[in-house]
Amino acid sequence: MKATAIPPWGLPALGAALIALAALTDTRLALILAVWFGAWALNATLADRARGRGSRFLVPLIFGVTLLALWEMAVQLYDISFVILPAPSAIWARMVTETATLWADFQQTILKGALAGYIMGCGAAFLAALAVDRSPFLQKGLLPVGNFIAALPIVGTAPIFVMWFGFGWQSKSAVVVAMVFFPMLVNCVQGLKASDQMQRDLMRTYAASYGQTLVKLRLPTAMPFIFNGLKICTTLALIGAIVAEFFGSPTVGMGFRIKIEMGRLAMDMVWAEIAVAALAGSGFYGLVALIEKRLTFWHPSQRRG
Amino acid sequence: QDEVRLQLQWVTQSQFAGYYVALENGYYEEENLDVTILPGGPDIAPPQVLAGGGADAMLNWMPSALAARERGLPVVNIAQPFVRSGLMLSCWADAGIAEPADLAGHTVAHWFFGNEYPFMGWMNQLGIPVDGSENGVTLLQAGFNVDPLLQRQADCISTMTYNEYWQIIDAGVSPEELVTFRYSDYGVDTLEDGIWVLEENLDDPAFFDKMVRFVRASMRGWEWAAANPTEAAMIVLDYDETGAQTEQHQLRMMGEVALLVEGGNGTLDVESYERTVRTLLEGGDAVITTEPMGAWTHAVTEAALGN
Amino acid sequence: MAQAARATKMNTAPQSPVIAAENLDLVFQTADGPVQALRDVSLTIDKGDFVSFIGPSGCGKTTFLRVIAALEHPTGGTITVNGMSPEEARLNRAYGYVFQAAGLYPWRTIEKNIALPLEIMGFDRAEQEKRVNNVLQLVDLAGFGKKFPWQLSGGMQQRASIARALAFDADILLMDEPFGALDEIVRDHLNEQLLKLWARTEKTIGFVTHSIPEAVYLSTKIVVMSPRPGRITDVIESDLPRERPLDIRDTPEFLAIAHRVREGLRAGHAYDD
Amino acid sequence: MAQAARATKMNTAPQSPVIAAENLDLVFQTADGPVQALRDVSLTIDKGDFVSFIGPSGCGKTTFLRVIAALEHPTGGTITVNGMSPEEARLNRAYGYVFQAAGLYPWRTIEKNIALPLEIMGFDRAEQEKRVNNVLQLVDLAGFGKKFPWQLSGGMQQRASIARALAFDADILLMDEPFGALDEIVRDHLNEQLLKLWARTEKTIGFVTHSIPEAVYLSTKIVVMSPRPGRITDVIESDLPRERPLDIRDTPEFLAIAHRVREGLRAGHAYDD
Amino acid sequence: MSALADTARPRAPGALSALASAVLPVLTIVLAIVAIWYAASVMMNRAWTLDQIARQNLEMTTMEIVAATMNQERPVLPTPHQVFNELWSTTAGEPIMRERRGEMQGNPRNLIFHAYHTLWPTILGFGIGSFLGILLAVGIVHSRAMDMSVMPWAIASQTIPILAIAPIIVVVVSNLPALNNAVDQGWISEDTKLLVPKALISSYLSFFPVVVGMVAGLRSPNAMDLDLMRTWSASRGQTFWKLRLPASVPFLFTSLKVSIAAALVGTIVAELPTGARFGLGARLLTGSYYGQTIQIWSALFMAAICAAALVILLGALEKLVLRRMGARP
Ligand SMILES: Nc1ncnc2c1ncn2[C@@H]1O[C@H](COP(=O)(O)OP(=O)(O)OP(=O)(O)O)[C@@H](O)[C@H]1O
Ligand SMILES: Nc1ncnc2c1ncn2[C@@H]1O[C@H](COP(=O)(O)OP(=O)(O)OP(=O)(O)O)[C@@H](O)[C@H]1O
Ligand SMILES: Cc1ncc(C[n+]2csc(CCO)c2C)c(N)n1
Ligand SMILES: [Mg+2]
Ligand SMILES: [Mg+2]
Repeated sequence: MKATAIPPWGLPALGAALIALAALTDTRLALILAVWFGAWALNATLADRARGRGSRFLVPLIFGVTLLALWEMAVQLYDISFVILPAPSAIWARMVTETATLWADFQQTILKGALAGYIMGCGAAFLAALAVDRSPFLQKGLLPVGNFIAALPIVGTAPIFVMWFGFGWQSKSAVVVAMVFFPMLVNCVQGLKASDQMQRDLMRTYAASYGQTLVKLRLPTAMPFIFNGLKICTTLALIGAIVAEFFGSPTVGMGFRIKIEMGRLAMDMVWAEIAVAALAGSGFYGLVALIEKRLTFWHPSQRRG
Repeated sequence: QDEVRLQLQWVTQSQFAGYYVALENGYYEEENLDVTILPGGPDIAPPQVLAGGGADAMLNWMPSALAARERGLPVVNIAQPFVRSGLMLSCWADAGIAEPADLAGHTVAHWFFGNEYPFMGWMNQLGIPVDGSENGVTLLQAGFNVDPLLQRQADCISTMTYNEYWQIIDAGVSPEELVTFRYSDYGVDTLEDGIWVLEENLDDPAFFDKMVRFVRASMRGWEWAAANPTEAAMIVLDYDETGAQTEQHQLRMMGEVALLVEGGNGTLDVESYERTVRTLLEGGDAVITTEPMGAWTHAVTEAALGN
Repeated sequence: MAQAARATKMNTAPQSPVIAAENLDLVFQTADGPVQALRDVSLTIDKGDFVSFIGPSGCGKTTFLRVIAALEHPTGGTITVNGMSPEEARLNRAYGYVFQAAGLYPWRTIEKNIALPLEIMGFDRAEQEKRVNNVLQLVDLAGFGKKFPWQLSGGMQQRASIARALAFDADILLMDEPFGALDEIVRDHLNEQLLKLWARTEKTIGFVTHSIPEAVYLSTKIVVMSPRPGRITDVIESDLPRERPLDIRDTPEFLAIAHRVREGLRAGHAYDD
Repeated sequence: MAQAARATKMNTAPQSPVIAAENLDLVFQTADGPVQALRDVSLTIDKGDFVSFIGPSGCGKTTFLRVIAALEHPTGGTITVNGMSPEEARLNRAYGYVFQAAGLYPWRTIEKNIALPLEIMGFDRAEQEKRVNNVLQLVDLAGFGKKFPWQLSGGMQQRASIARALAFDADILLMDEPFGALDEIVRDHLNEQLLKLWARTEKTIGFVTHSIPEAVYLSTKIVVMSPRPGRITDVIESDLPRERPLDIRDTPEFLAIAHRVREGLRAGHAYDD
Repeated sequence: MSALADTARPRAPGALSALASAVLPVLTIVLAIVAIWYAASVMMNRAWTLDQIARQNLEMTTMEIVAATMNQERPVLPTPHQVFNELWSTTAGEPIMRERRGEMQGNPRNLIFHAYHTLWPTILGFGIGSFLGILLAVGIVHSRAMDMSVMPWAIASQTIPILAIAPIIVVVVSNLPALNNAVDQGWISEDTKLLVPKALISSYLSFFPVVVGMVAGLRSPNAMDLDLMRTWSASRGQTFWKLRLPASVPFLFTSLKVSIAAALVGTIVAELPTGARFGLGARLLTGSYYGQTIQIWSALFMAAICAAALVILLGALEKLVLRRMGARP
């Protein structure tokens, strides 16, 4: 597709003008801007030209590397205190030397706390959505009450769950369950309503049972919404599990590490954990998105590039 | 008026009564200071706020401040209102713990955030590992309250003489049911609430002068608070913006805190400082690895108390 | 025509009618006032009847078919299907329904779409496959079974949806303009196939069409409807033989009936020309 | 027929053709192999032509119309519209397109649906209203403007979509089975209206239909297509006068052309009967 | 929640029964929950009471024990009436304003004061967050480069435990020269300044659900709908305003509901490192620090009430909008 009204030279020109303007006041800013624009231009052309598998990975990679470069430059050029923001290079150094700790924390928080909670929470929300969808009584009764309960903020529930379920990963899972339940429920309920009239009528003409209609019609049409929920919940689950550890934990876990290292002002370690969280989160999200692509290939939102 | 922002290391409570009294009674104003007291909380690292330019001075426990210093944030102790440590370890008596050596094989809930070091150092001295092994201590990172003890999720929990200990008592536990170890009884106590600033700022005479006045007024506040604990507690209560504090608790806290500041005039006791450093250096998972240099100065207190 | 309907009913007293509607009314409530989609509609359809509904767009043909299928509930009057309420008949899987739009499920291949009712009704795998292949052949879509709906042309989709309704062999077939998107040749072909099927299986068929020749060619009874409010203006019993070669369409009997339908239809329109 | 097309082109040398396709190929890639939707299609359409496309379902009529409209890109051959590439013609808003399905936006009332292209092309409010009322009248939907699509019957929706394409008065009209869901009377009426419009405005019209009489009645040129692979098998120039009353359909000239179309069509089918 | 939406529309005869049909189910569920809740509190608080009895050698009947478990001062799980009483006494039972040094100001002992200070940043943050989210989604849908590069990083951004960096954000943002300047100039008040970091953190949590939902929504029009626009040679802008945006509205509302709840969580998280000053988060924190379970629960409930109210509001708006967009009733 052709670009919009902006001529092809418009953006570079604008960029150059901005950089020049910045150079007048602050050369460091100009330098940073220049790197940014350069990378963006490269990416834009790459994204438009190459449509192969390679660019699928290359483009986000370039973007990420640019981001990191800008970060490093900002920290170095502006001499930002490491207590506020450590440089990527410092974080990397930490990640390399502390792999064992990071791995143990990852296991505790992601593989136990987050994953278990994610599965239970999303599963429960899905079942609740079915119940809500099945019975108008529940629809009217449970949904508002569910809204209410699910709106209990994590920072308040986390200490309570620690009190109830102990210091181990179980209480983290409980927090994750509470956190993912509502988004998942809302999306599932919406999704179960998504089939259109004629599709439902067709099922009625077959005198299909509730279960049959559910499996053969409602679930497929609900898929895009369900995956919406599942995707949002991947990141929520991670945040939930990590943050819950702030409120009580054994001496292992990403949240625990972040908290104590923050107290020790070891911000490089804090960010190393954050980096692991980001990687894990993106991987988790990517996995769900991949499954979505497989299962909802027929949906308009997936069919086009 | 000169502006001073003081970062506390916890929420508004009688632990910080001296500063609130100085503010309420106009001692700061008399020193021509416009002081803002910033309450802290479990997720605020005062050194970070200092580094980020969010405050001019902070209150901090010495282990935490020394750790920050070793990591390259040059903070300096300019005054030490608290002369004694209020840190304790409280255990269920029926858990079979009569002396520190009995801790092996038990679960201890402790604050982290840099405050675990005195405990680590202590255990190290006693030769008890803290790795959760059979003969060691299983360490839990506690939240902010004494629930882990009350719920019997832990046999021991870290407490302050002026706060958490009383929360246990208030919950209906009688003192006889508890065994309490005071760190100072075992020579592993570290200095607590001191006033710290960034080293580079002290080179600025105007800032230096501001701090002199600030310390002087603050110490006046402490004196008044110790002498009038009831009124001081009420002042603190009045400044509590969360509206969650109770009178009874703050009153009692004020009484206990008065014991910790008693006999001090703000001047850092070098001997206590050295004991603190020794404890930390002996700590297993070391907070600091080398003897700190220039981590304190008497210049401010001398100037403040001299005239 | 209410009389005509009632008369038929009496004639066939021993054999009770498959569909019997009396004084049906249906009013849709819309934001800008009620719409009377059906008014005082009475009609009897006997077993083995092939009934065509014809009438201007918006006259209530679809609505009436939907009432029979218990997809819409009349606001007045009574209707029975196989002596039961439409709802019961639906639950007994008394009919197959072809919608005006194809309505294939985009996540299923053509094959799977056709197998859908079979799965629901619990046919076994082998039987499913046999029937799917059968009806695919019938609508001339053999070889397209593995495609997804969006990979088919409009007419092909429509034929797939016909195949879907034929696959499970219901006693009553309700078809809402099934051949609208098909060319004359395919249409002729499918018309013939449908007649053969009907003759062979004694199905009762309700069929909406816009084509007068098609209506006359297929039906034993032609119902002419008129809009605003939707009502039946004429019911024409066809006396053409049951065996109908394509060239019956050039006989005077055929043309006479067609003429009568056209007249009835024209009456329902309001064009000045 | 490639010759025929080329011949026409030469004859009208001074007036360049509106649409000129040469050796068009179009192959869809699907999971189970490529589908050749168009093979070697060549055709010239001159200004003011009324060209009907007829052929069995799946023969590529829709695909060809989509190629003209730059909605599909041929995998071989060349095509120009108004001397430009279809893409440029599209950007110049050279045509109105009626899809095989109504495709009304469910969140807009009928009125607003019809006004949509007018909004996009920047007509002012008064003009929009005038045109909307005009075309609503034309397709006999006056009074339904404030309804939402789902409140209309299938045929009414289709008429609304025709109205939408007529509203902005493009020089080229591409219509994909616009009258498929309409009954004969309405269809006749709209056929007449369309012819009048065409005569009055000198539009060039590409028209897909399945009705042989409709094709013959409307067209100056009838393109017969055949499937697998989709190709043109016959191009029939009609010598009927431009002025066409409805009863022209009973004249021998009309029937002769219709016969030729039917033969061409039948050749494209493979029924043994 | 439908109760509100339903009464908003005038209804002639069935209004009362409609109201009843909306309220009755909610009431039933609430009653069921309260019953379960009481049972659970007895279960969970029992140990402590029994422990007390054993240690103090008391004699108590079962009824007395049950009563005691339901009225502990530091229960593991406070009972509904305890929470309700606390809620009541800290809202209706306290003046909303108090006088301090001759000045009238909000009374920190009143929960409404805290709810107020939490709601504003939430709404502001939600506004910023959803606006940014929509903007980002628009960019992602329209630019391949953005789709491929921004999306993965937006995802990564959400896995950063906000509580970990919230203190830094609060410190940095509240010391932004521009912000301080604005205060000095009298453009914004000191209180407004405190609201900014909260709103920022709140928007950080709330933008993501909107991005995910809107990207799906903006991509939801099918091929024919888009082809229509192409035949009219509609510009990208026109296709956006007249097709993609309306088509995305159902998706938008679904994600807005999720996002506003997230925004509230964001504000509360942000209140922890602003130094426990005011707001429901600060209230939660101090409550939890002093082990006052009842107070925590009442603050939690207040937060949930706020969130539910916001979600209900959005739900009503959704109904209204979708109705105007011709949704079938
Ligand atoms: N759900 C509905 N809500 C409101 N009005 C409706 C609804 N469905 C149909 N109508 C109206 O009822 C009338 C009859 O519609 P119906 O679909 O039965 O017509 P039809 O005879 O099938 O027409 P066509 O040949 O165009 O399909 C029309 O005026 C239509 O506008
Ligand atoms: N998107 C697509 N992907 C794959 N194959 C397609 C696609 N669109 C059309 N086809 C195939 O191309 C061929 C021609 O389709 P087209 O829609 O042009 O037929 P048509 O002549 O319009 O038929 P009808 O009269 O049934 O509408 C068909 O075999 C169809 O299966
Ligand atoms: C997260 C965190 N945990 C503990 C302390 C240590 N501390 C300093 S003052 C105080 C209050 C005692 O009642 C406590 C516990 C801290 N600063 N931050
Ligand atoms: Mg219809
Ligand atoms: Mg087609």
